[in-house]
This record gives sequence, structure tokens and C-alpha cells, in this order.
Amino acid sequence: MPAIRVQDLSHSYGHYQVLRQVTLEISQGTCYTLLGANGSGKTTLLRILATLLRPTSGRIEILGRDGVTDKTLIRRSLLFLAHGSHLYEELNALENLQFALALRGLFPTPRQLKLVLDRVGIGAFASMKVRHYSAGMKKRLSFAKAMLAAPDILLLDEPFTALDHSGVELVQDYIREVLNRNGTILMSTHDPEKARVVSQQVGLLRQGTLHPWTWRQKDAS
Amino acid sequence: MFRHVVQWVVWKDLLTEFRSRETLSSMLFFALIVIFIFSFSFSMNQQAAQELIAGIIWVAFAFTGMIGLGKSFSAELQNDCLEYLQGSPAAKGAIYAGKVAANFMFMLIVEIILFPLFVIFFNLDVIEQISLLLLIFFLATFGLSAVGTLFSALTVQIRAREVMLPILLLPLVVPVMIAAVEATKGALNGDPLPMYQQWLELLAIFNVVFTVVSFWLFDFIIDA
Amino acid sequence: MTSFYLRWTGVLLVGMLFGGLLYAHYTQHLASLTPEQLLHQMPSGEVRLRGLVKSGSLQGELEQGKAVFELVGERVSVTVQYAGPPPENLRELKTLIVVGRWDPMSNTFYARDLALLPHYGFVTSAYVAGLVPLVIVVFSMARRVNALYEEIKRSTVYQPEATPYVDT
Amino acid sequence: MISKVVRRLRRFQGWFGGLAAGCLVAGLYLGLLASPPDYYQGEVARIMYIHVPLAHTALLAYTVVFAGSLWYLWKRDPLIDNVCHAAAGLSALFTALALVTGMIWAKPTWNTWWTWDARLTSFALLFFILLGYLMLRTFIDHPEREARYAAVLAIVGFLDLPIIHFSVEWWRTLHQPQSISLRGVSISSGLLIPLVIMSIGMSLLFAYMLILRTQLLYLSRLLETKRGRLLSQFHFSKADP
Repeated sequence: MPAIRVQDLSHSYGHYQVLRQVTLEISQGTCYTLLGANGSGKTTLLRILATLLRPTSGRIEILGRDGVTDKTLIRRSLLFLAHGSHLYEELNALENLQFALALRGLFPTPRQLKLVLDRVGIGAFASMKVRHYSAGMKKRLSFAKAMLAAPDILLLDEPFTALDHSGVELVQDYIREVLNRNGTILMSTHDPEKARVVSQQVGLLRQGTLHPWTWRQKDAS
Repeated sequence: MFRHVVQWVVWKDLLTEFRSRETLSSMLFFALIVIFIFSFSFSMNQQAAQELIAGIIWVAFAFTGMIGLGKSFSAELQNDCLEYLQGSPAAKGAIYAGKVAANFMFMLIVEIILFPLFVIFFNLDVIEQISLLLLIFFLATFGLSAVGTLFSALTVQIRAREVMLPILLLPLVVPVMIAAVEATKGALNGDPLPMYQQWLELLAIFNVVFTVVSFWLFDFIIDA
Repeated sequence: MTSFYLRWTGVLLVGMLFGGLLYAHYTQHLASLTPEQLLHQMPSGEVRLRGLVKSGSLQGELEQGKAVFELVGERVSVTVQYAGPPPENLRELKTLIVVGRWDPMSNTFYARDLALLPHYGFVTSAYVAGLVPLVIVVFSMARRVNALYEEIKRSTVYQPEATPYVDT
Repeated sequence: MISKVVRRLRRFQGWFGGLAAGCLVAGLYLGLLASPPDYYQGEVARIMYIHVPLAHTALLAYTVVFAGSLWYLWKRDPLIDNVCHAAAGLSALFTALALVTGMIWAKPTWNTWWTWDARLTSFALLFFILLGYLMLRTFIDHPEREARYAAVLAIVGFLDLPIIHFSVEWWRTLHQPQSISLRGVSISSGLLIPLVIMSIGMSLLFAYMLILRTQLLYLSRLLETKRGRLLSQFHFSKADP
């Protein structure tokens, strides 16, 4: 059973058709990279897979569950790290993590929280309001959330932006770790070089349609 | 699970408010100005105050409530937090319940701070009726926040949301306003309870109907 | 579109016919004279006379349907002798319409029936205010829908690209 | 391209229009010419034959919006959303006309243009709710979200109407001594027949208008989609390197 299965998916925002008949299959334990220009529909595809948008037509299946009727079941095993950081500015890192995980029914111990924050390199700022964080620190905090939630499926929208060199390595390490425990990752990026190290498959969205791609082709062009 | 989500949403809203003091301070300040403007524009004697005061109180409360309700969900827009609420496996009804509870608390706190000011500025005599007045405030504020939270979520993702919230909400809460004003008037006049009991019943019916309906419809607002 | 305009011309014609019918009905049966016009025209047949019942002039047994009163116009007043069904709306200082004949010999108007003031202005404006916007809205919607069908027929239908975009 | 349902609607719309016109002409003839004037109000009671059907139809239209909104939230069919949108616009139109004719009727009978009568007040509030609904729809860019939010608003508003009506009625009995008699017209069969025929005619007219307006909204969306596709094609070919 593939982890993510997308069949003839189309989506339009009003009269503007963003996705056209996208078909895609990602098997468990692999990482898929989506490439494409701005406005090519990458984020829309991710949002549909995260059950945040209803597809205009076509169907999606995640771990064998229908994306429209079984939303709650899918959401339990899926985490979407979107472009927005999903963090409350007035709360500090610990409180943000506690709240975000409580909505998923998880209640980590202070020790676990501390460990994870240390791992993503912001342990020293644990009790600082997120308002004062930089973009890179917010990104690291999002990955701390993903580490604690340990979802089967991870959707990443531009995971490498705003991160420094050590941050990129941290994310790549974490992606390998997820793949090792048979998790599945779908990420969109403008930065193929950083994604190439960890991902097995790659696709290109253009004019709202998905074209198969290989890393070698990318080199040629 | 449901109870935990409600608790955490309330906790999050209260903590945010405690740190920023944005909502409560703006509500209080606005309400104070409303009281002053009213007393200037009506230059009232004791008798006129008796007639008008209930209406003034509830107009002030309703408009301050609008401010609190408007802020309730627009705070979730920062960093796309609303998207996380939508995508989380938590029951949307629980998020609604938590938000209603938080809004209810904010509005009630403001009302409890403001009411003594009304008593002082307009020379009201309320000592005997205080428990009944509290009951009226409680019921009417709950009605306002139950429908208001739904409409706060509805207007937050549209254009011109500051205008649309009162435009959509005020016609719908007319029964609450009428009942609250009439009941408050009765209580302030020291009328016996049976004379305005029907208004309390109306408030109770409104609250039950619209809590259930909003609880059900909130899913469709927040989730695709 | 021609048949569309033809149909609406038909609707307009029927409407005008109906309006004319109503107007004829009004002038024939329901138009009333004021006391001044009555004294000026001296009509011989049955007419409708409209005026205010003068204060302190009403006498007679209303239960038996007999009454005498003065009906006042702008300047002159007319004595009315009423004999007919017991009137309920006959009160002093009320504007009324009486139906009957004018007798120039006795200077008396012999009324056989009473009617309330018709307020035709209000009735007409209510029907105009109610029906005209409806007709205008229906007309403009029907025209727009027809235009849309034409436009859809004319505009080229989108087909997905015959050959998928091939990257080189 | 055009959905089968819409094509069928177009085929049968003429029946509704014709029947509505027939009923209305018959009702107007009976109401204005053939029926006797009312005993208490006289000729002015004839306003009833236009005012009451307009008010009935406004409520019927809002019931359609309510039922359609429930149906939309269940099935998510964009055509149903078009029906709701069309019915809401028509309901606002009929409500406004009912208010205007009611005011014209109130002036000669109660000697005032407006009174805080429960029915009048709830109709005015219904009008505000519908205006809010139509305004809300223009303020949302995403059609799917527009449909969803509008449906939620329509359901809440519809359930609120009886509560508004009762609260205003209680409030009025408290504040308005019965100086203005709101006694209606004594309905006898001579008055009832034209009233019923006019009501049926107005409902049929509403059905006809609903069919027209649904097509109008559906077709303009279709046309927009078509143009949008051409536009996005153009956009994409420009954006591609």
C-alpha cells in the first residue's frame, strides 16, 4: 500500500485552475521532492494532502484512507509544516510545543521537551517569547514539534528556507531518521541541491500538471 | 480528549491575554468612552436615567463585546495558527467550546468592572437585585459569545472583517438585546421577578438553541 | 433574441390592456364628485358624492338605516337624506362617499348607499411599487440569461493541451 | 459542458413563467375588479392582494435558502449553492417589496408609515440579515469558502427568525398600548379566493425567477471558468522559463 496516493486531482481557486489532473504515488519510507516555479501549485497540492483544502475533483488517499471522508484519521498520522510557522507570538517555545501537541492528544514531559529543544539548538531560548525569535529559530522550533509528534507522514513546505548551514544539516538528519523508521516525506523546495541528498524521487509541477523527473535530468538542464 | 482540548484552548487564550493585555484593555477603554459619550449626549436627570440606563448598559456591553469577539480569531491569523487548528486532529467542537469560554470570560470580566461605574455615574440602586443582575449578565453574555464566536470565525478570513462582524451579528442577536434590556430594566426598577421572568426564559432558550447550532456549524466554518 | 423581445412586447401589451381596463372601471363606477362639482354639473343620473360629514348635523335613526346630514366640500355643503342599509361607518367629521341622486327641486341628495374613502392613490401606488420592480427584474434577468447562452456558445471551449508539455 | 440539470431547467422554465403570469392576471382581475371592498377598510384593503403574497413569497424564498444551505453543506454541489444565492437575492427583493407595500397600506389605515409591529419589525430584520448575506458573498474571494460561509449564515439566520419574532412581539405588547388597532381584514370567501390565487401566482413567479437567476449565476460562473482557463494558460506560458 502506498503511503500517499493522488489520482486525477484538480483544484481551482474560482476561475483560476491551479492543479490539473495530478496523479502521484509515494511509497512508505521514501522522500519525494516537488519542484516548480512560484505559483505552480506546490503549496496547493501540499494543502490538499494535509486535508486543509477540498479538491475540486479527483481523489487522494493517505495510508489507504480517503482524504475527504476520513479527515480526522488522516490528521492523526500526518503533520504539515507549512510556510507559516503556526506559532503564537506571545507564548514561549515550551508553551507553544505543549499547546500544539495537546491538540494532537500528546502530553510530553518537561524532560522530553528540553531534550528536543536542545537537539534543534534553541534550548537556551526555551522560555523566551516567540515574538523575539528569528525566522530560522522559528523553523527549528517547528521541527522540534515534528520530532515530538513523530507522524507517519510529514509534509514540508520549503523546509530549508531561513535556516543556516547547521540548520540544513539538522533537517537532513531528521529526514533520514524519519525514513529509517519507515515514515514518509513529501517536500516542496526551490533548493534541489539540499533536497537531493535525502530524497529518492522528484517531480516537477508546471502549468499545474506534474511531470516525472530524475535528478540526472536536472543536471543536464 | 475533548475536555483537554477545551482546557488548552482556554489556557492559551488567557495566557496570551495575560501577557499582551491587548483585548481587555481595548475593551475597557472603549467601554469607558461609550459611557462618557452617553452621559454627555443625554444629560440625564434621575427619572430619564431610570428609563434609559438598561439600554445604555447593553449597548455599551454589546459594542465592547464586538471588539473582544473581533480580536478572538484575528489573533489566530498571525503565523497561520488557524491553519494548524484546522489541520489538527482535535475535534473542532472542542476548539469552539474553548473559544466561547474564553470570549465569555473576557466579556464578563469587562462587564463586572464596568457595572460599578454605571452605578456610580448614574446613581443606581442595585444592592438588593445584585444576584439577579448577575444572572441576567451571565445569560445574555453567554448568548452573545456563543453566536459571536461563530461569527468571529466566519468573518476572520474575509475582506472588511471589522465591518462585517457587527453587520452580520447585530441583527441576529436582537432577541438577546431586547431580553437583556427588558430584564435589566425590570431588575433595576426593583420589579418582582415574575414580571420579567419571561425574558430570562427567552435568553435561556436562545442560548440552548444557538449553542447547539453554532457548535455544529463551527465545523463548516473552520474546516473545508 | 427576436422571439424574446416579441414575447415581452406581448407581456407589455397585456399589461397595458389590463391597466386600461382598470382605468375604465374606475372612471365608470368609482369616480366621485365633490359638492362643488355636483352643484355645478347638476347630473341627472346616479352619482357618487364625496365629502366630510359636518359636525353637529347628523340626525336620524341609524339602526333603521335612515339619516339626514350635511356633506361639506371645500366651500359649499349639501344636505344628504340617507335611506338604505344600516350604516356602520357613518360618523360626524368623517370623509365619506354617498351613492345616490341629486334632486335640484328640494336641494337634497337622496343617498341609497355609503362607501368608505377609496384611497385610490395608495392602492395604485402599492400595486405599482409591488409589480413594476418585479417585472423589471424578471425582464433584465431573462435578457441576461439569453445573452449568457449566446456568449457561451460563441466562446471557444477549452480543451486540455493535446500534447503534454515536454521539457527539453 | 452545460450541466444536464440546467438544460432541463431551461426547457421547463417557460411553464412556470406562463402559469405565473396566468395566475397573476386572474388574481389581479378578481382582486381589483370582481371582489367586493372590505367592510371595515373599504377599497384600500385591496392592497392586501399584493402585499400578503409578496410577504409569503419572501418567506418561501428564505425557506428555499435554508433548505438549500443544508443540502449544500451535505452534498457540496456548486449548483445548489447557485440556487441558494439566487433565492437569497430574490428573498431580499420580495422582502423589500413587501415592506414598501406594507408601509403604503399602513398610512391610510393606521395613519402612520411605520409602526413597531412584530411582523413589520421581524421583516425589517429579515431584510437586514439577507443584505448581510449578500454582502458577505461579495467579500470572499474563494468560491468554495463563499458557499460554505453563506450557508452557515443562512442557517443561523433562519433559525433565529422565529425567536426574533417572538421577542419583538413580547416587547411590543409591553411598550405599545393598543392605540393602533392591528385588526386584520375579516376574511370572507370573496376575499380569500383572489388572495389564494395571487399567492399561488406569486410563488410560481418566484419559481420562475429562481430558475432564471440560478441559470444566470451558473452560466456566469461557467463563463468565468472558461475565461480563467484561457487566462491561466497564458499566465503559465509566460511564467515558464
